[in-house]
Amino acid sequence: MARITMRQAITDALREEMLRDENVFIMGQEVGVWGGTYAVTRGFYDEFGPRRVRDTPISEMVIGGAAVGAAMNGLRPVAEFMTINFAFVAFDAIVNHAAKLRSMFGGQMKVPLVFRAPGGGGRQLGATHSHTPDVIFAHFPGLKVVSPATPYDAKGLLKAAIRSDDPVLFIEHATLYQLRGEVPEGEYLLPIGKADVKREGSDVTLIGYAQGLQVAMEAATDLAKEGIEAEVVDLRALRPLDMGPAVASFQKTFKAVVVEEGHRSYGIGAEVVARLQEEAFDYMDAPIKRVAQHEVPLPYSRELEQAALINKQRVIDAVKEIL
Amino acid sequence: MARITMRQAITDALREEMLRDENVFIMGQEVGVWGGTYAVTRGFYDEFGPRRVRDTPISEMVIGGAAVGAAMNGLRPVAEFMTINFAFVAFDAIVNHAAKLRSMFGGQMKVPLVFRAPGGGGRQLGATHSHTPDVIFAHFPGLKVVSPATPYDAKGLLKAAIRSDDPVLFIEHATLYQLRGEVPEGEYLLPIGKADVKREGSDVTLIGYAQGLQVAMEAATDLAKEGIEAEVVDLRALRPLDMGPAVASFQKTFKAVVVEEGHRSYGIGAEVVARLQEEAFDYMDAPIKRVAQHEVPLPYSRELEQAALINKQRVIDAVKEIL
Amino acid sequence: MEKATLLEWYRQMVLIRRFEQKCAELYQLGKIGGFLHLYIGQEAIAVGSIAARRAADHVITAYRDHGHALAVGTETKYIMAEMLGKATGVSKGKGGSMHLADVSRNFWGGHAVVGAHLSLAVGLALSESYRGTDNAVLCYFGDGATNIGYFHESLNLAGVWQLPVVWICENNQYGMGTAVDRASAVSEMIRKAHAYGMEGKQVDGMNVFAVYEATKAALQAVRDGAGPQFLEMITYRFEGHSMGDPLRYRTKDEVEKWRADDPIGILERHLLEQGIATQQELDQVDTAVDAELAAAVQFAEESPLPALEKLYTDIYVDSE
Amino acid sequence: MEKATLLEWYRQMVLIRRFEQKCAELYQLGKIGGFLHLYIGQEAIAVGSIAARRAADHVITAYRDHGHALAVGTETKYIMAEMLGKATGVSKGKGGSMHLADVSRNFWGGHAVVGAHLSLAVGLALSESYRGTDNAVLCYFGDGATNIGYFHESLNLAGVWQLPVVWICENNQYGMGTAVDRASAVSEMIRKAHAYGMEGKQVDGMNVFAVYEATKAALQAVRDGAGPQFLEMITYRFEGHSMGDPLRYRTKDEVEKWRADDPIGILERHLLEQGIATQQELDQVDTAVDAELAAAVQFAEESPLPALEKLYTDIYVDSE
Ligand SMILES: Cc1ncc(C[n+]2csc(CCOP(=O)(O)OP(=O)(O)O)c2C)c(N)n1
Ligand SMILES: Cc1ncc(C[n+]2csc(CCOP(=O)(O)OP(=O)(O)O)c2C)c(N)n1
Ligand SMILES: [Mg+2]
Ligand SMILES: [Mg+2]
Repeated sequence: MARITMRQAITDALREEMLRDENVFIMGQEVGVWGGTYAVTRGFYDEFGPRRVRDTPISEMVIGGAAVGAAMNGLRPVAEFMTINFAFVAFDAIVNHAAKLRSMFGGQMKVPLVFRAPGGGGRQLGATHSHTPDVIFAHFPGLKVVSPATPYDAKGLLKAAIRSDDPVLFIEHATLYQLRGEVPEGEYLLPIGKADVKREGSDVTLIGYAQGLQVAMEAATDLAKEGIEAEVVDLRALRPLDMGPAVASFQKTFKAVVVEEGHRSYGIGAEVVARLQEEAFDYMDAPIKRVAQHEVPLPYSRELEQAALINKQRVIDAVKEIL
Repeated sequence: MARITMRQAITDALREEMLRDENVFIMGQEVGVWGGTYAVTRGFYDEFGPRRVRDTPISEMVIGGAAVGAAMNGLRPVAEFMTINFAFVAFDAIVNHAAKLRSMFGGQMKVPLVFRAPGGGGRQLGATHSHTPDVIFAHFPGLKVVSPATPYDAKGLLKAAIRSDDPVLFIEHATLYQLRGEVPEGEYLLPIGKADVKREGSDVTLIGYAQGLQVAMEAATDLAKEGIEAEVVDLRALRPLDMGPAVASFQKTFKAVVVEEGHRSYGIGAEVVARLQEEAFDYMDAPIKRVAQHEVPLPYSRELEQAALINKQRVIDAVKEIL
Repeated sequence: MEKATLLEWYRQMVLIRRFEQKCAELYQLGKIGGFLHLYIGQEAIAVGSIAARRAADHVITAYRDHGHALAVGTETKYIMAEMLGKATGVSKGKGGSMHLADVSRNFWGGHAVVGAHLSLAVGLALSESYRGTDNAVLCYFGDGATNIGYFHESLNLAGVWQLPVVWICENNQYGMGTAVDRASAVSEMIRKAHAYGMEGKQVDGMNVFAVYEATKAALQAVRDGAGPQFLEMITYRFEGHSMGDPLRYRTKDEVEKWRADDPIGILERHLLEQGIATQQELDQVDTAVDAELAAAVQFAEESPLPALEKLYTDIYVDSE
Repeated sequence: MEKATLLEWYRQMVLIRRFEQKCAELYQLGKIGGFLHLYIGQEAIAVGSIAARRAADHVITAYRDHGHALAVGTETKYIMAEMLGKATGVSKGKGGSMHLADVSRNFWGGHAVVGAHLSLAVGLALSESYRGTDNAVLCYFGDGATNIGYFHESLNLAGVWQLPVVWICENNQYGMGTAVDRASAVSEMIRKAHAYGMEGKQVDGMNVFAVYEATKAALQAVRDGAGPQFLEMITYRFEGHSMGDPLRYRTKDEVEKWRADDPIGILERHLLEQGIATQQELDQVDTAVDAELAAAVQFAEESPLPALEKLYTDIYVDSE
């Protein structure tokens, strides 16, 4: 198996799906001539031409809405928001139109589209440009929300998202683009809404996704050196949220820490905690901990920003508090 | 004390603050000549004139942003979104600009504004128009988010919000406008970020706010007839979130149900559950329950819509499951 | 124009008018819930412009959508059933008055967030352009909708990509209680079109012939590759914005002045004065419409409510 | 124009140019983080237009904001400290390159969400209009920003309310890698102004005199009650959109052609050819600028990082 970057995995998924299905096309700012702000679609404009690789104006509302309209009428748009922060401007198109039209019109139409959006903090972009707001999209029924942590997952999940007949928000953590991992040669799809055990262990359950998952994995490696074996569960999708593996693990370890890059309050971790105590109350040995971003707008200055974000030490500390 | 409607309480708060402070003004769609879509500002246009009661175009982005700009330069705008669903179009102005500018510029400016937004379901407006999305705004540091359940609270909290030097999102549940309650004659302010015990009891703790609080109160009344005494805690603000009274109550009752009108997943209840188990783990006698909206886009048809929403019976059932 | 066509226009306009009057009644009785926006006064626009489309052309509009739904030919009874929130409604009772759609007739709804559907129209047009057809999109919206960001981004992108859309602004002088000049920096909507490279044309929206001709020409221009087109239909809504409008923002005189231009009256006079139809023929149409409407109401009333199990259906395709 | 004024313009333009060159270096060294957008090529615009303002007039711009920050007179060292994320920076290290502000000089930032600050400008203008002053707002934005909904809603509302704003579009031919015509249905930005009731004026943005005169006239018009004004400054950015731009979207030839119009060169030639200043005088300015910049870098380097306790400060006023 080749070890490729997450960026490459996403590029490959997009390219394979465009080659497979003429109805799949890409639209967004700088996806064409520029080759993608994060170089994900480099070469696509030359390979597929301006009909299928469509540069747009800085117009997030119509990027969102036009993708919905095209999807309603049978195309399969992959629309990119340059970063998820700019998806705020298209918020109505995403949560009200992509997510609601099918049900509001009694199932008369389907909306098979993918919104791709790089997200996350840690790149010194300042408060308005550094959100990890995944939870606010996951809140809305009608959408599917996926955010992979590894190249393997990214490829299989993005291909599945493109083939899904429902609208999928696919959040890519920008600091993971360089992450390498093994990806098999042939085609594969991964089911949307299936969590995955990324590391086995019996002492404590760490639950995360995307960047949070990677931080959890780092913490698990360090903990193992101290003889603490953490099981690490990757949620992979936030809606539908598959709690199965997390609950099973918790029933084995009786202790859990949820790790996410977004803010703590009203974050992903809150829901995971609530579900664990609903579904595995009798196994709760200690409070379930949450490691998350400090409740501050992210500052520019590197040291300050890093202090606000999650890191493996905070996960390790949380584990030790409940062991 | 007079018994007035929530609508009247809000009208009185606005009027008193406009009379008190020349820098307070109102802007939004139909706030002027029409008198407010929900008749909250009826008569204001005649009393205060077009300078201080400003009808706007259907332009939520600039309603949001202009309020921020005016506040930065010393005014105290009360900007209205006709419903909170339309605040989605202004999402960036609210969570990125109102909420972040002060900190992003190192405290050089303050943003003393209030965004008012009627919200909630139950009026057969269909999926795009019936959101109770309070949680997604409460997620963002930099904002304050208030949503009152009674006329008394509405008046005191709105006046405090207008005087606050920080941006406040003030969410009014539209089905509560007709609710009557006692409001004293003279001026009073209520602190933002202080929860309140609305009913005392020792058997179970019900935690809610806005419409959810009222449903909890109804359930408590019925439960009392069966000899079950529920303590009911009103969060009143979602950010800052004051868990004090809820935790204290839970330490007495060992059992809790959170009641909210929004969707369950990633909702307000999730955070409340997470905090309770963090702050009062040793008092947990049973899983903490959540009563919330079904995870569906709200349908038009009355019976279907009502089936998706919360009601007192669902609260009563939840209580009985854990008693 | 053939006589049959003109009588059909007349029939549709009367049907819309009476449908709206019936809805107002049913709303007062509490049988229709939510918001109800009547199309009375604007009938010539939906009827005249949709008459100019081919069946493969798409139609999309805002919440004031009953007229468009009837004009595309959706059966009255399924629309009425939707108004009453019944399982037999076009949207299975999940949409209501503001969210009628009939995808089988390329009618994509009824959308209640002002301006949002303009972006959907761009997507519909994109899909046709992508496939290389010469089908077009008729996208309707109000004067008030021209002030929201969606309008700007949608018209601009359609211009850049030269998409097959006819933008139809139904300028009825008000967005809720706000007169055009109190909400828009320019009074003429076509001046906005210029900013997106379109000439634009003002049309008498009370005259179904004018509407038909203008739309026909615009559709032809689109198909000829001239890019998107913009029509400003000058019209007036005779009733309030929705039920419960306090109507404080306009005078009785103003309303009366416009009512003199009743689009149905204009067509009726034309038919009679030009000797195209007799009063008797028109009366027959009226009677048939009344019968159709009575049957539709009965159908709707007798239809079942959506079963509670339907709450979780039609949300995701994949999980079904 | 007095000689001292012209020399001051020259000084500011050279300061901006060298500041940007220094920033590019510091970015390569990893001392500046995040995104860095250079203003090289556009210096005449910030300098010429801000020279036309009164101190009480407000300035607000996008993320390409170093030039405006320097032109309003904020001390170079505090700006440089912000670039390096230091506690002594104008925004205490929390804002960075894209988020400079100096409220003491009525400079309201540096905003990175494209178009959003246009709505803030409306609010600033509203506050002045509300108070009945004759202060105005200079609001700068790019050609690309004219395509977002914020632009439309902001210009329209400013028009409806006749607010004192001068809209300054810095048309540098590209929004990132997208040429104006690939993103906008009209090529001339002033055509967009017409849709909001403004005439608009195209200005040679490489010529500081033209910029100054046009802005001065526009400010006067605003103060005279003529409502908002629109200036399209024709310009070019000589460097990439930000550091790391692959520059695949424009030719070397095109860049060279524009570089021949270097705004500093134009001013320099004017000063020398008209005998207003000697080469020696200009050299002195250059030397002084270099010294100022060296001192600023030293100040920034030696300044402390923000203390970690500052993480929770300056978020809410009330809790402090
Ligand atoms: C984004 C948004 N803002 C506000 C509203 C509330 N609203 C519904 S209809 C309407 C007026 C629209 O006027 P216009 O576009 O002229 O259409 P008309 O009602 O006259 O047909 C408003 C403000 C809304 N539905 N969506
Ligand atoms: C809402 C939004 N969408 C996209 C971006 C990413 N982005 C940053 S700058 C830029 C180009 C802006 O071009 P223009 O307005 O012409 O300004 P210039 O960079 O040329 O000065 C883009 C697309 C953003 N910051 N905000
Ligand atoms: Mg109108
Ligand atoms: Mg540009």
